[in-house]
Amino acid sequence: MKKPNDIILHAVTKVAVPIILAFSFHLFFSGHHNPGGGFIGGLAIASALTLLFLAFDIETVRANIGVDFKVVAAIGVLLAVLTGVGSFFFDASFLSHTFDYFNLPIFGKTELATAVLFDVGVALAVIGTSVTTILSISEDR
Amino acid sequence: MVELVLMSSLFLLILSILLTLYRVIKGPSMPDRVQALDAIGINLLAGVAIFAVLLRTSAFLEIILLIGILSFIGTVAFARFIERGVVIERKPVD
Amino acid sequence: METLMSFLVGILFMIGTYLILAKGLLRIILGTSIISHAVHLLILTMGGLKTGGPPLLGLKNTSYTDALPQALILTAIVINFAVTALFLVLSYRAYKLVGTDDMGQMRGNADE
Amino acid sequence: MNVSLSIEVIAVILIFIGTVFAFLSAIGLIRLPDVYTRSHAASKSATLGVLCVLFGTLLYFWITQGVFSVRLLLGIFFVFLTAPVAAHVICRAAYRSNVELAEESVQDDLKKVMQEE
Amino acid sequence: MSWLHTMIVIPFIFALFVPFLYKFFTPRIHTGWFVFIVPLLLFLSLLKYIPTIAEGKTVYHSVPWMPSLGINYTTYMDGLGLIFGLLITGIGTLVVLYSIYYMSKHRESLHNFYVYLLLFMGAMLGVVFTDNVLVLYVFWEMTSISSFLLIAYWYQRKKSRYGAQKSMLITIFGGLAMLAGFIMLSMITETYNLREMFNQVDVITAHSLFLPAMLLILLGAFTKSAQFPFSIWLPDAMEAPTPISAYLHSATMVKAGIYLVARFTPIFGGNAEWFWVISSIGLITLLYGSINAVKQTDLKALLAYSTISQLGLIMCLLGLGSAALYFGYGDEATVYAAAILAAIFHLINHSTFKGSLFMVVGIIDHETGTRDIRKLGGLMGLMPISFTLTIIGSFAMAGLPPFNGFLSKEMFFTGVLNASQMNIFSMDTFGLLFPTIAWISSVFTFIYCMILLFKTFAGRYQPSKLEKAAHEAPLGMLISPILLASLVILIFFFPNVLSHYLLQPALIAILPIFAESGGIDVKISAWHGWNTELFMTLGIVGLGTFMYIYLKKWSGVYGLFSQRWTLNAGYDFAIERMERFSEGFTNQYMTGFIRDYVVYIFAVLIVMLGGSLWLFDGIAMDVSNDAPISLYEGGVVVGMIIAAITVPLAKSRLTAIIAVGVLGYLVSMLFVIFRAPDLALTQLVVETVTVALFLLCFYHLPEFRKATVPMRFKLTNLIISIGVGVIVTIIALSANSTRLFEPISSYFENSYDLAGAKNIVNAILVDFRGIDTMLEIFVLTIASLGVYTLIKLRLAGRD
Amino acid sequence: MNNIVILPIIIPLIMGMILVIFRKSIQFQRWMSLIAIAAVGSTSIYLMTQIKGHGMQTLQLGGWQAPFGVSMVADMFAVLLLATTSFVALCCLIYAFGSIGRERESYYFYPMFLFLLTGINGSFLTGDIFNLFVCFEVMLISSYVLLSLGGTKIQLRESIKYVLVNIISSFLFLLAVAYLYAMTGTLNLAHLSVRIAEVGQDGLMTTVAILFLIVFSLKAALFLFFWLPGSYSAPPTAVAAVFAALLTKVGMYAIFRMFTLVFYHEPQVTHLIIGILGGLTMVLGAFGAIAYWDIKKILAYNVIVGVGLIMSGLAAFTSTAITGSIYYLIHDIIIKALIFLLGGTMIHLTGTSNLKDMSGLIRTHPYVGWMFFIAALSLAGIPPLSGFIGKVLITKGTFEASYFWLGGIGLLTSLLVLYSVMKIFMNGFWGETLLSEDMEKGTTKGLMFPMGCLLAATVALGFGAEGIHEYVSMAAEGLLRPELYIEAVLGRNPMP
Repeated sequence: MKKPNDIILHAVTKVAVPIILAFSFHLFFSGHHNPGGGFIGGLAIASALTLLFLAFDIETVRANIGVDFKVVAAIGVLLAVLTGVGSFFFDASFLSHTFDYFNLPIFGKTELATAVLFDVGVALAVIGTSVTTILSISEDR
Repeated sequence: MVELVLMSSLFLLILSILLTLYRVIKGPSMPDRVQALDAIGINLLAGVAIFAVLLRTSAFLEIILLIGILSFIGTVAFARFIERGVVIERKPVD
Repeated sequence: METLMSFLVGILFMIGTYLILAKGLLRIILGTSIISHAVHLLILTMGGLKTGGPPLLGLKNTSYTDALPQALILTAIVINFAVTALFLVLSYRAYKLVGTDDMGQMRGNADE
Repeated sequence: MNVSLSIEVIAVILIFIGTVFAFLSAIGLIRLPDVYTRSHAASKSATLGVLCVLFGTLLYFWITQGVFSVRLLLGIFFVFLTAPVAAHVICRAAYRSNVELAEESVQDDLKKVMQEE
Repeated sequence: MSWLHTMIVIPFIFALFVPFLYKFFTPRIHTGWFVFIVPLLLFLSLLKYIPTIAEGKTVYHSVPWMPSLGINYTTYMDGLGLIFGLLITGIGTLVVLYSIYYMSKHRESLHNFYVYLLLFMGAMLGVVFTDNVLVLYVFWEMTSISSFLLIAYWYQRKKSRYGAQKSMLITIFGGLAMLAGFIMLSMITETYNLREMFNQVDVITAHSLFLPAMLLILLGAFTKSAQFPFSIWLPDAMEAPTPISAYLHSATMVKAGIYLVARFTPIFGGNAEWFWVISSIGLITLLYGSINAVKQTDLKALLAYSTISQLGLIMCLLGLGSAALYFGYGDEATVYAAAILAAIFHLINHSTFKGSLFMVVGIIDHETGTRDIRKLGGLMGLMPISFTLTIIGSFAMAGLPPFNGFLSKEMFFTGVLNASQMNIFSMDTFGLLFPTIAWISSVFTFIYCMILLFKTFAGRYQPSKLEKAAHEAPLGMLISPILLASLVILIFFFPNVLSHYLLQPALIAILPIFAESGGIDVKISAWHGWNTELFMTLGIVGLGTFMYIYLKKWSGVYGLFSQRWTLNAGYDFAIERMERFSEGFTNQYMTGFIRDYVVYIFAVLIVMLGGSLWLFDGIAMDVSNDAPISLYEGGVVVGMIIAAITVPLAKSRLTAIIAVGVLGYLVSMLFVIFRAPDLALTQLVVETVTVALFLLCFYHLPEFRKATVPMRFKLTNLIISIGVGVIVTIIALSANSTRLFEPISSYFENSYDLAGAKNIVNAILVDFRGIDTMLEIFVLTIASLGVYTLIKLRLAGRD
Repeated sequence: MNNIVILPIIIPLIMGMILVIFRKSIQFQRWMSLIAIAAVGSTSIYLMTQIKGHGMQTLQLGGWQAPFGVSMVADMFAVLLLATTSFVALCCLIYAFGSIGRERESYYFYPMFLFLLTGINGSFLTGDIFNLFVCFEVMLISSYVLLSLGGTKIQLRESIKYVLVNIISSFLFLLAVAYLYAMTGTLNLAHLSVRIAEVGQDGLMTTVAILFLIVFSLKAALFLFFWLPGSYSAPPTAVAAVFAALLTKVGMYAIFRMFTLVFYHEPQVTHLIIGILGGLTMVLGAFGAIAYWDIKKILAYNVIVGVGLIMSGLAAFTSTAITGSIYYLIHDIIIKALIFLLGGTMIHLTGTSNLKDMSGLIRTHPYVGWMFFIAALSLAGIPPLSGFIGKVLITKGTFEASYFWLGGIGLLTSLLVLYSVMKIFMNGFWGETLLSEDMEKGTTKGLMFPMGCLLAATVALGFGAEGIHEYVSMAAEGLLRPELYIEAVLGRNPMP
């Protein structure tokens, strides 16, 4: 049996992945006030990547995304922890977060919170781990 | 009145999920089951939407899209597995 | 509803336990996954069901459901996911190396 | 009866119709003889049902709460985009894993092609 | 640190240097010469104390060790301690001197030998000079350990290891029992100091733990002193080099039990249990040892059994003498206290003659290469000095004049005769047993002494059976036994010097009621006139000689007792059975089959939780606060149950995994229904990824097989799983009905003001309980690294 | 507020993550992990002095007031264990340098080691029941990875069992937390204590307490130890030593914490159960220890015996007994690591773990032999080594509580323990020397130093028990007086 082609899937994937990614970012950023957050955002991004892996093969995707996802995960965790460590320098308890509202020129009243930094760490860790896991398994023969 | 209609449609949806579940159990072939799973996902999606209307809250709207995405990914993965035995392919080593 | 949920949790626990007691590795893993659902539902139930709107302040509800159990479950889900992933890979590696997925044959007294 | 209320009713009716479609497709899933025919029920009517429900929901939130949810719109688009593909991949998988056609089937065009390969 | 402390520590410190001395001076100088200084120095410095102690004074010093726990390194010296100290250092000096000639500096690993020896010496000094029971226990166990090491000195030999293990097990068992006894005593008196315990005798006697504490401490004493039935380790301990046998297993260590009994007499003495247990065990041991000694063919084994029997004798005397405490100060007490005096006296005498005998046997072994009396004989002319020494030793042991054994044997008879006339402790019924058994044992003692003497030195010389041509030992080797033998004679002629300086102070230490009178007025003399004791001795000589001559005729009697029923066989059997039983038993439940382990876990869960619910009335049922159930919710629940049941019934793995997927989706529906959007999102994603992982791994895992499980298994599984389900449900229902407090979560509803977040769950996750999330992603990362290593790293082999 | 309290958790975490990123240089990994563990050790010693001077140190994470946020509590008990843990971990790490092998080193051995410590330290320090669960999971998942690292047959086979048992126990843990939350509505340990003290410990609460006991028993190998012998004999020596020394201790720590701080109202039920389980554990463990001729198995069962003894101290629940348990706990951590390292060295040298196949090692390796001898004595609680004082105090405590049977079992099993380890010594080290030095499978190069350190510690702890007595008694006081802990966490006026 000849290897079947995946034209339909590829085409749809190319449309779907950006949607998923956009949605993931939405989930990630709305997390502070709406359902979502770093973890879900990260996983959604990871699922977008998974869809890519599903539709194409590992090598093709790898060629385009040249990141060691283990390191991504480690950096994510480090980021989250170091956000907490940051509070040492302000003489606050570990993992103390702060937030304030700024009037930025374009966005208007914007909330900036260190918790977002923490969430970025979470998201990175989640992306890194899920992709590492999936890739490791599927690379095994 | 509105509530009643919504409740009954919700129940109808759950009922159809249960019916679809029969297909999951019965099979007979794997694609049948996957198809049923996909259908359940779609039904669930509708169910969440109705529930959101019922509660008059927009808190669950993210879930709707997410179910859509995930059930698609899941279905593709299953289909891949059934078709080729592997979920994620590697380039054949020439 | 809490009562119904308690029974549901009990039944899920029962089925999960039954699966864990099986010989095949795969059934065991499936069993743990069912039990994990049961545990999460139990935490939710024990936090009290439906006493208010979703725990989102933006929605202007008068009361909110207990958010703490939800946070706990979230953590638990993730941890369980991590453990399941590891367990799955572990079991398939073990299957490949030992050559059986039958726990009854993985006793390991004979060949040492 | 003002406009918003009537649209609300329309929304609810849309939702109800959607669920009916979904229910019908569930019956179809049970009743139809093989995976290929069932895929019609699963993809076409279920998708239609879901779209109805989502559209109703969209309307409802738009009217009653003044929220025009992009997420929902995106959701509708996404389901619309992927449901057929999902059905397609399943059917292809089914065919390639040699799932038998129902006895009542009269034609199998692919068979020739596959055998040539 | 007083000098007394220092004395105890010196051997330990010196032991540290021995390996270096050995390394640098071997083979030029025998390491023993360095070691020799230590006991000599200690002995001389102990001599200095004699006048002080004889005046009735005591020495007491304390150095804090663990003061907060009341455990201090307290030293104390009275008459009793001094005697032991002199024995330990005195005989120690001689033994080291002897060992210099006995142990070859070319072939033996002397550093080990002398390190052990010094360890033992220090530990033994510690035992006798310490006042704190826990410190006493510390030193006590150290003597066991050093004895263990010394017995297994030739560790290549299987018999050495066997003997070492046996002695260790038995003595440490006793030590542990003794420790338990000490702990009980310390609980009663709230001190670990013996002095303070002596002040609270009334409290101790009245306490309910009196008897257990006493018996446990006695267990320690009996095991150490090889009393029946714990005596079995001593003959096997003869695998040690002979100097060690002479030192540890006849002169000092085995006397530690005697010391302990003597030491605790002020507390426990005067009670019927104490009296009976000690004197009867002593008597039995005396009889058992002497009878068994006669049948031995190995000279050292013979001496070992004789040691057992002599120790029994001393023990018996201590028991009899303890009656003195019952009467309190007075004439009657004085009568019985003579037994104690005899005990101490015999203790010293035994050390002298037994020490010299052991050394002579060592010489014989060393010069002829065997200790088997069947191969020996006719050495009289070849080894005249050894012969003389043996005569002195064995006659002393047999209780013949003019040797010190005669004096103490006579006193022993006096003791038992006095005891038989006692009218307390039901002695009026059993009293006559004592002199009778004592006499019978003495007959046997006489016989084995004669065997020792004549079978070795008289008879025919059989050079063909010996490894070496026999000749007299070098002078250095003979010095020690000669010194001891001369002591044997000296004591016979001047017993009262000894009595005044050593025995009386020791007596006071054992029986404090005589403290004021300065001891008892017993003049030890060889001639008491024609009394019962003398007739008993004459009878022994007569019957003993007769029986020795006709030994061949009646020794067949020993054959009647089957080897299978000896204590030794019992010990071997017990050890073997214990090991076999443990293995069988452990293998029974440690099957290596994970299902069994899970069954245990869940069974324990069911039993304990169910039992607790049932016994303590934990079940509660209250549905008044429940949320109402809607139809669709019911539908979801039904769907979940159906999906869950599908899993175990599924024939194919893919069906099962799809069912689990459905279950997961329905769970997220429930999350939606229960207003948990974040949860629903997470659950959905995680469920999908999990399913994807399952699929990924499926490629490698096998299809379900038709499980061939016996019905019994299935039934157990079913019962267990139903039990777990029921228990979980019941507790859930009860917990749901007993909501005792408002949850703390209302605080989190201010999350917008507190943490600037409108999503409470998210606020809890990243802020209120941020560490949970931090660690959670940490877990995730570890898991993915784990997956990576599992797949990439594959080592072959075992370790 | 004292941010030092969190350092023992995040130092190894951060360092481990850095090592994950910089994976290539093994020398770098070695040095960095050494530094990290040493830093944790010095932190804990600093904390010890702080606690001595100023009472328990607490940190409300994120600055949230006590029952709402997660509290980190460093009391003397926790910090003592922390310090001992760091010391033992350091020794095992150095041992690993010479024995673990290059492949494992380059596949995240050192990060995993540090992660394990993160979990362990977190479990010691946390003051929140759910956070305890999370810390447990950190510890467990790194132990899964460490256990299976290398992927040999026996490792994988035993890992599966180990993982499954621990998954079950994690579920039960969550179950118990859920029940507890339903009844009390809080998660903070101190707050739980206050609330339960307020309403008393009724039958249902006791049942939940027993559920917690089961959960922690699974981790502590208290009676539910079936998983232990297999899984501790699978991994490489350094890992097995760390497991033996630390993993069960965390479970025991949790039992101590829960049953002195929260569920202390019905000691005649819960503590008696602990006592019975402890007694059974000792007996079964001792049976196991004398049953086999396999070094690893003998040592693994000895771990079990130790658990039983320590738990009987808690069962007695008197001041003496608790003090004894703490002493013994510290001793047990050190000695289990040491004896496992020594046993591992024997296996390393001879290439077999079967005692019947080895003999006379003392001729070629006198130092290993004598170290083993001393360690064996210490393990059996022979004075004056470190196990002695703990054993005496535990025994005394059980006697005081009139649990004479328990104390008796403790003493008798220590005899069997001695028998079992002396069996190793007599068969492995004594007897005719079979292997000449060049026939051996491995060398002891680089392995002696860590073992020497541990040995010195056990000797020093025996002679210098007074030196730490102040700390130990302070720890015991902290355990026996829950109000101290509550005050430290919730402040002087605990909210309802």
